[in-house]
Amino acid sequence: GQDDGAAGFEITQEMIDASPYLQSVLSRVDEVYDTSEFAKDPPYRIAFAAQGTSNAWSALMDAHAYWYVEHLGEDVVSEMLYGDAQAQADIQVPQVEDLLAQEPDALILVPMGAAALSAPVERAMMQGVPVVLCASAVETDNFVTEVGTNLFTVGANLAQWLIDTVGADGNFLMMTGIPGVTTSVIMEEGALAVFESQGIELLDNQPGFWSPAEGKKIMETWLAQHGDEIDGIWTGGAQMAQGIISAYEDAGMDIPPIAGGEQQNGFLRSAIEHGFPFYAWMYPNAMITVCLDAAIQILQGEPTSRFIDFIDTLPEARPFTDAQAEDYYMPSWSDDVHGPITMPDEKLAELGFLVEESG
Amino acid sequence: MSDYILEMRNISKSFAGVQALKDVTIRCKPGQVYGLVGENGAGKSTLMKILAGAYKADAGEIIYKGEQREGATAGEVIDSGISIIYQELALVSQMSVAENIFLGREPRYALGVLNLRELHSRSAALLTRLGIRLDTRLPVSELTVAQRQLVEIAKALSQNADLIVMDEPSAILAGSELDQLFSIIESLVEQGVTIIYISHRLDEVFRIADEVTVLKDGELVETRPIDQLDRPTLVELMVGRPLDEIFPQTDHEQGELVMVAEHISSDTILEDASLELYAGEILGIAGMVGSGRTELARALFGADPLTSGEVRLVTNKGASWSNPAKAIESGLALVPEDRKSHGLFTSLSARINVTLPILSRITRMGVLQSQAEDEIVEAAKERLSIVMASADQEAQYLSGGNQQKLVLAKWLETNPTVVILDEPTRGVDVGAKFEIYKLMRQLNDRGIAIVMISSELPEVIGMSDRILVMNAGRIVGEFAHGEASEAGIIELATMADSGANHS
Amino acid sequence: MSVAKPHESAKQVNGWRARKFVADYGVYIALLLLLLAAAVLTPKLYEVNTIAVVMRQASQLGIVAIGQTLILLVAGLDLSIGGIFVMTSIVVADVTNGRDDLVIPAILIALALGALVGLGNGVLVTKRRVPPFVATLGMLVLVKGATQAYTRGVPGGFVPEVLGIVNQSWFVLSIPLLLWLGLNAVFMFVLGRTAYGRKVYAVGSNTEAARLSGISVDTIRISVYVLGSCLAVASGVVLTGYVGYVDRFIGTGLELDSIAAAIVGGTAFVGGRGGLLGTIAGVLLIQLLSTMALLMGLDIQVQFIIKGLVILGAVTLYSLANVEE
Amino acid sequence: MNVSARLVGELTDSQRLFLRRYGPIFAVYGFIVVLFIIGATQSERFLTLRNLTNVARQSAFLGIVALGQMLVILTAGIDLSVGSLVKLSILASAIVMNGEVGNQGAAIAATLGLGLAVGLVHGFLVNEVKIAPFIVTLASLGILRGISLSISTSPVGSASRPFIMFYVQKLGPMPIIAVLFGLLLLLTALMLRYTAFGKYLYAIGGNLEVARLSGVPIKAVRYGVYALCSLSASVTGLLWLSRMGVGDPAIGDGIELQTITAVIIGGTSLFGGRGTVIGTLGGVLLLGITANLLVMLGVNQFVQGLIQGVIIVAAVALYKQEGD
Ligand SMILES: Nc1ncnc2c1ncn2[C@@H]1O[C@H](COP(=O)(O)OP(=O)(O)OP(=O)(O)O)[C@@H](O)[C@H]1O
Ligand SMILES: Nc1ncnc2c1ncn2[C@@H]1O[C@H](COP(=O)(O)OP(=O)(O)OP(=O)(O)O)[C@@H](O)[C@H]1O
Ligand SMILES: [Mg+2]
Ligand SMILES: [Mg+2]
Repeated sequence: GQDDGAAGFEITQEMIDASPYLQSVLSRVDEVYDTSEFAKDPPYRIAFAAQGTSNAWSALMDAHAYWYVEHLGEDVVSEMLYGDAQAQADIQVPQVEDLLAQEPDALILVPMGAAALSAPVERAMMQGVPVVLCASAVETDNFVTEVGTNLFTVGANLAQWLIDTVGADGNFLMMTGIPGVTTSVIMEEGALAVFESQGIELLDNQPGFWSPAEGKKIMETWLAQHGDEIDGIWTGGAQMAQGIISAYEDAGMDIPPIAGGEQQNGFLRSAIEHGFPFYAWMYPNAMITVCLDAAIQILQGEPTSRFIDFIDTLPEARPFTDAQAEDYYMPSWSDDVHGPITMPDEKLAELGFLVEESG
Repeated sequence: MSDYILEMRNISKSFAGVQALKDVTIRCKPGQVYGLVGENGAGKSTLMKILAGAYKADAGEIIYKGEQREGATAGEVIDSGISIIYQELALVSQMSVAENIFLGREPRYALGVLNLRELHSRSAALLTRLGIRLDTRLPVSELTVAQRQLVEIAKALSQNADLIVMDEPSAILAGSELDQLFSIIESLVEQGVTIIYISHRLDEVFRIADEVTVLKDGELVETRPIDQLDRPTLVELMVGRPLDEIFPQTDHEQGELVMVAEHISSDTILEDASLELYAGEILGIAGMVGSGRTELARALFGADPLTSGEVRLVTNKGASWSNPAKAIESGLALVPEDRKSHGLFTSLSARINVTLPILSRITRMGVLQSQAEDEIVEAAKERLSIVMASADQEAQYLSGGNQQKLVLAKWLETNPTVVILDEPTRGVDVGAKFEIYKLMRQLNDRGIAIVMISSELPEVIGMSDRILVMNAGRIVGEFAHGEASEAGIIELATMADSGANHS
Repeated sequence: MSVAKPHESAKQVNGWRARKFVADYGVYIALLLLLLAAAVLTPKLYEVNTIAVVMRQASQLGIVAIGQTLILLVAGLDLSIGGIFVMTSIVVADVTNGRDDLVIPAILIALALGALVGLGNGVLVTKRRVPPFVATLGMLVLVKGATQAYTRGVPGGFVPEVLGIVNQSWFVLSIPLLLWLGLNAVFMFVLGRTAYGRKVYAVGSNTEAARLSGISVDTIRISVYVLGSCLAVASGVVLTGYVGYVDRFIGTGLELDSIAAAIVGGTAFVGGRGGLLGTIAGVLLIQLLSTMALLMGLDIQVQFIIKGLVILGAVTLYSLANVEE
Repeated sequence: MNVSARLVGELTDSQRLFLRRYGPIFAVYGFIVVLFIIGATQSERFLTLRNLTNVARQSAFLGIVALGQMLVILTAGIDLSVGSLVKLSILASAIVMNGEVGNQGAAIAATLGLGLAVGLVHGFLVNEVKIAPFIVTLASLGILRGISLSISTSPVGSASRPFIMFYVQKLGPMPIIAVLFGLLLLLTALMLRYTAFGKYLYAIGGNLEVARLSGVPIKAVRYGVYALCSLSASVTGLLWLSRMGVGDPAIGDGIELQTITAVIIGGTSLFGGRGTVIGTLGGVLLLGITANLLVMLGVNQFVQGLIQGVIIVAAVALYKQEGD
C-alpha cells in the first residue's frame, strides 16, 4: 500500500473484509508469479489492447507506448500489435480475440470492462500468452500481473483530505466517473468507506461520466439546489472538476475545496487562477512504460510481483495539493495534457500537445 | 331456412363525413349472377368491402348461409367461402405469382411448412384454367396489368368459394381473356357458385347477369331481374335522368394551335405519341386501363422524362420543359388520377393545398402575404363551391368530391393555358361531377385547352371535341366530336395486334 | 346537390377539432402536469437560479431539436449530429487556439464543414435513395472517423475566452436561451410564413404531389439536411463555450433526445405534420425530467426509464387522436 | 453507358430479374473478396484457420441479432432496443446462473423468457396501441437500459464453468458458436422460404393492406417477429455471458445500429418486403472482416474510423433503395 499525502486515514480490517478489491490487491502485492513458463528469447511481439481513441489521457498513453517501444529498440520488441477499443468493451472483446489470433508473445490490456474481459484474459493465459493488466483490473485472478495503484486508497485519501480540510461537519457532494467502470467504482467505494466510517451523510452522489459537460450540468443543478451550503466536493477526475469549476465561475461563487484534481494542465490553470484548495491524485498514462517493462520481464522469465504500483517506478506520480500547483502546471502544455509525461517534449509536439509560443 | 346464401340488410357506412352507403339491402341466391351497377362513388366497392370484412358497417346486418355474421376478419370471411377480386389490384408485387395466389392459405404440411410443389402445381393449374401460361415463380412486379388481373382471378378461384365478388374484373381484360372469364363464370354458376359482378360495361351485365342491383349516391335504387330491363332504363336508373343531359356544351369555334407533342416516348409503356391541342377545346383520351394514358399525361407534363420526341407550346414563345416546375411556369397544369397519392397534401390545410403552385404570387421576398392568400383561397372556395369548415381544415377531412375540387382549384389558380385532367371525376359524386363538367366548359370559354383522360366512355364521348384512343402505349386512332361511339372506341382500344402483347 | 350534408359536416368538423386539439396541445398538457408535479416534488425548480439552469441546458438540446424537427418534417431523420458537435468543438479550438479574434472565422469554417455533412446526408437520401436512418448513421461514422484522422486522436487547442459568454445569465436570460428563442422565432416564421416553409411541409406531406406541383423536391430535402447540420454546429458552438474545452463526448445522446423531443412535441415521424411550437414543449419536457430527477436525487438509470415511459405515453396520445373511425 | 445499356438489354428477363434482386448482394460479397485479397497479401496471419474461425465465431455475435433485426425490417418495422436487451439478458442470465451448473437451465429459460416477454410487449404496442416501431423500440432502448443499470452498474453474477467452456468448444475445426450461427442462418433461410410465416413477413412488408385483405394474420405475425427479434438478442446475451464469464453491464450499447447497418448493407430494404439471409450474412461478414483486418494490418488507429465510415457509406450508397 501507499499512504502518501493525506494524514490520518488508515485502512481498517473491516474495510478489507468488506472489499474484495482490497483483499485481492493486498494479497497480490506480496505475491510473486513464477514466469519461467513464458521465458523466451527476444525480440518479442507484444500485443497492446488499448483504450484507444477516446480522450487525451488515452492518446498520451498510446504515444508513450509507441515511443517506449521505439526507445527499447527492435531487438527487444520487434512488433507491437495494437487494438483500438474506442473505450468500449463491446469493441475490445473481439479485438482481444483478433490480437490473440496473431499469437503474440504477451498481451498488455487496458480493460474496458472488468467482467467483459475476464474470460478473454483467461483464454489468453490458457493459450500461453502472459497477460499484463494495465490501469485497471478484471474479475478473474488468472493473469500474471497488474500495473496500477490502490484505487480504494486513492478514493479514501481524497475523502480523508476533504474531511481534514473542511471538518467532519461539512456538507459534501460526490461526483463519480462512469457507473460500472472499475476505476470509478473502486474509488467511490474507498471514499464512501471513509465518509461512512466518520458518520458523514452526503448531500448527493451522481455520476459525471468523466465529462466536463456532464460535470457542469450536474454542478449547475446542485448549485441551484444547495447554493453556498456546499463545503467540499469529492470528484473522480480532473475533467469533471473542470466542469465543476466552470459552474462555479458562472454562478460567481467561491469554489470550495475539491478533492480529485489531477496533473491535468487545464485543471491546474483554472485552479491557479481561482486559488481554491484541492488535492490531486495521479493516474499517469505513462504507466504503460511500466506495463511494457513488466511484459518484457515476464518474457525473460524473471519472477514478477502480481501487483505493481506505478508509484514505485514513477515517483513523479505522487499526489499533491494546491500548494504545489505551480510546480505541476506547465505553461507550454495544452489544456488536455495529463501528466506526468516521461517521453521527450518532441513527441508531445508531434502530437500537437505543445502550445505555440506566440499563442 | 331461407333460399338466400347471402343477405346484406340495411347497410350504412360513412367515411369522415361522406355517406358512402345508406340503408342498402341486397339478397343473393346460390348459382346466380348478380350485376351491381352504379356511377363512380355510388358505393359498390364499399358494400363489397364490408362483405369482405375489410370495412365495418356503421349499421345493418349480414346473414350468410343462414347465420348472422358479426365482425369477421378478412381471413375468416375467406375461410367461410367468400372470395373477392378487388377493384384496385391487390397483390404483393415483390412476391411470386404462386405465393400471391395462395397468400394467406398456402398448402402446407405441419408446423406451417409450405408444400411448395403443390403451391406451384395448383397455381399453374388455375392459370391454365384461365387460359394463360405464366411462370408461377415470377414476381408479380414483372407482370403486365392484364396478367395481374388474371392472377387476381386465379387467386379468387383458388379459394373454392361459394360466393365470388368481382369488382370490375373486366376493366383491363379484352378479347379472348374476357371470353375465358365468362366461360369460367358459367362453369362456376353450374357448380352452384354465386357471383356478384360489378362493372361499368353494361353489355357485360346484360350478357351474364340474372338480376341487377343499382346503387346511386350510396342508396339502393332498385333490384330487378335482367329480363325486365333494357339498356336505356338501366342507365336512367343509374344516373337519375337521360344520359345526354349531363354533359354541358359550349358553342365555340376551334381556337388556335397551343401545344404540340411530336413522337414522344418515355421510359414507360408510352411510345411514339403525337398530338396537337387547340385553344378552348377538350381533347379526350380513351383507352383500356393500362393503355398508357396516365403515362401520356405525365410525359406531357414533364413528370416522366422523355426518351425521345418533344413537347412544346406554340404560344408563349414555343416554350418547352423537362420537369413539372418548368411545365407549370410555361402554363401547364396536371390534375393526376390518383388524388390521394399524387394530388393532395392530406395532412395539410386546404389553404396550403390551394396556393402551393402559386407561392410566388402570394409572397414578397419569400414571405407570405396572408391577405393576398386569404383572398385567393376565398375566391377559389366561392368559384368551385367547395364545402369546408374553414380554410385551415386539413384536406384529409374533406369529402372526396371536395378534395377533387381542391386539386382543381389549385391548378386553376396558376392561370394555365393547358390543363391535363386525368380521370377528373373518379370517386366524385354525381353532383360534383356535373359541376366539374360545367367548370371544364367555363375554362374552354376562357380559351384554355383541356386534355381529359377518362375511363368512362360516355363521359369521354359526351365532353370531348376530339377523342384520341390509346392502346398498349400508342395512340391508335382519333374521332371527331359526334363520330365517336362506345363500340368504335372499344374496338380500337382492344385491337390485339396494335403492338400489344399481353401474355 | 351539395357535396356534404350540413349535419355530417358539423360532426366531421367537431371530430377534426377534437383531434386537432390533442395533436396540437397534447404535449403542453403533459408539460403542465409535470410542472404541477414539480410544485409538489421539487419546489426548488421554481427558483430563479434553477429556471436559469434549466433554460440554459434546454437551449443546447433545443437548438439541435429545431434542425431535427425540420428534417422530420420532410420525413427524414438525422443521426449524424453527434459527429458534428465533436467536429465543431475541434474546429473552434483548433482554428482559434484560444484567440478571441478568430472565433468568427472558426465558426464560419465549422458551419461550412457542417453544411458539407448535411449536403452528404441530403445527397445520399435524395439521389441515392438511401433511407435517412442509414445514410445519416453512415455519415456519423464517417465524420467521427474523419475528425479522428485529422486530430490523430488528440483534440488540441484552446477554446477562446469569449465563448464563455454563453455561460452568463441575467436572471433567467442567457445567451444560449436567447439564441434558442431567436432561432425558434426565425424558423417558426420560416415554416409558417414563407414559401420555403410551405414547401417543406408539402414535401413531407406528399413528395410526389409536391413534385407535380412544381416544387424541386430534392433541393428542399437537401437544404433541410444542410440547415439541420448548421443548427447542430450552432449548438456545438454553444456546447463548446459551455464546456470550455474540447471534449470528445460532447453532446452525446442529443441526436436521440432531439428526435424524442420533436416526436413528443407532435411532429409526425412520417413527415408533413408538426412544428416547432410542439418541439419547444418536447425539449422542456425532457429537460425538466432530467433536472427534476437530479433535484430528487434519483439515479441516472431511473431517468432512462422515466424518459422512455414519457415518450411512449405522449406518442400514445397522438396515436389515439389519429385512430380512424 | 451505351454498351452497358445494350448488355443489360440483351439479358433475358429472368437474368435481369436475378441481377436486380441479387445485385446488391454480389456487390457486398465483391467487397468481401477485395478485403480477403488485401488480408491475404498484406498479413501473413489473416488467412490462418485460427483467424478465420475466430472471425466466424465473432460474426455470430452481430449476426444472430442481425437475423432477428432483418425479420423485423422485412415487415417494414425496426427494433432499436436490441442492444439494451442484450445488456439486460447478460445481467439476467449471469445473476440466475450465479456460477452454478445446476442453474444453467433456469438461467437459459429465464433469459429466453425475458426476450420473449420484451418482444411481445413490442408487438402489443405496435399492434394494439398502433405506435410506430421506431418510437416503441426507441423508448424501449432507454427503458431496458435503465432497468439493466438499476439491476447493477458493476459486474454481477457469473457463468458456470461448462457454460464458459462452451465458448471455446469446437465441432471439428469450427467453434461451436459459429456452427450455431450457421444453423440459425440456415433455419431462418428455410423459414423464409418454406413456411407460411416466412411468406407473411414479405407480404406484410410488401403491402400491408393486401396482406390484410388476403387474410394474413397480421397481428400474430407481428407478435411473432418482434418476439423472434428480441429472442435473438437474448440468445446473444447468453453467448456474451459465455464469452465473458461474468455479467458485465458495459456490453450492449450500439448493437442496434450495427445490426441495422449490416442488414441494410446486405440489401434488405428498410421499407420492407425485400431482403435475404445470404445478404444479411454478407453485411455481417463485411463489418466483421473490416474490424478484424484493421487489427491484423495494424492500421493506424486514427484512420480506422474513417475507413469504417467510408466502407459503410460506400456500401449503402452503392445501390438505390426502392422506395414506395
Ligand atoms: N377509405 C375511404 N375513405 C373515405 N372515403 C371513401 C373511402 N372509400 C370510399 N370512399 C368514398 O365512398 C364513396 C363510395 O365509394 P366506392 O368506392 O364504394 O364507390 P364505387 O361505387 O365502387 O365507385 P367506382 O365505380 O368508382 O369504383 C365515394 O364517395 C368514395 O369517395
Ligand atoms: N413496368 C410496370 N410495372 C408495373 N406496373 C406497371 C408498369 N408499367 C405500367 N404499369 C401499370 O400499368 C398501368 C399503366 O397504364 P396507365 O396507368 O397509363 O393506364 P391508363 O390508360 O392511364 O389507365 P388508368 O388510368 O385507367 O389506370 C398503371 O396502372 C401501372 O400501375
Ligand atoms: Mg369501386
Ligand atoms: Mg390512368
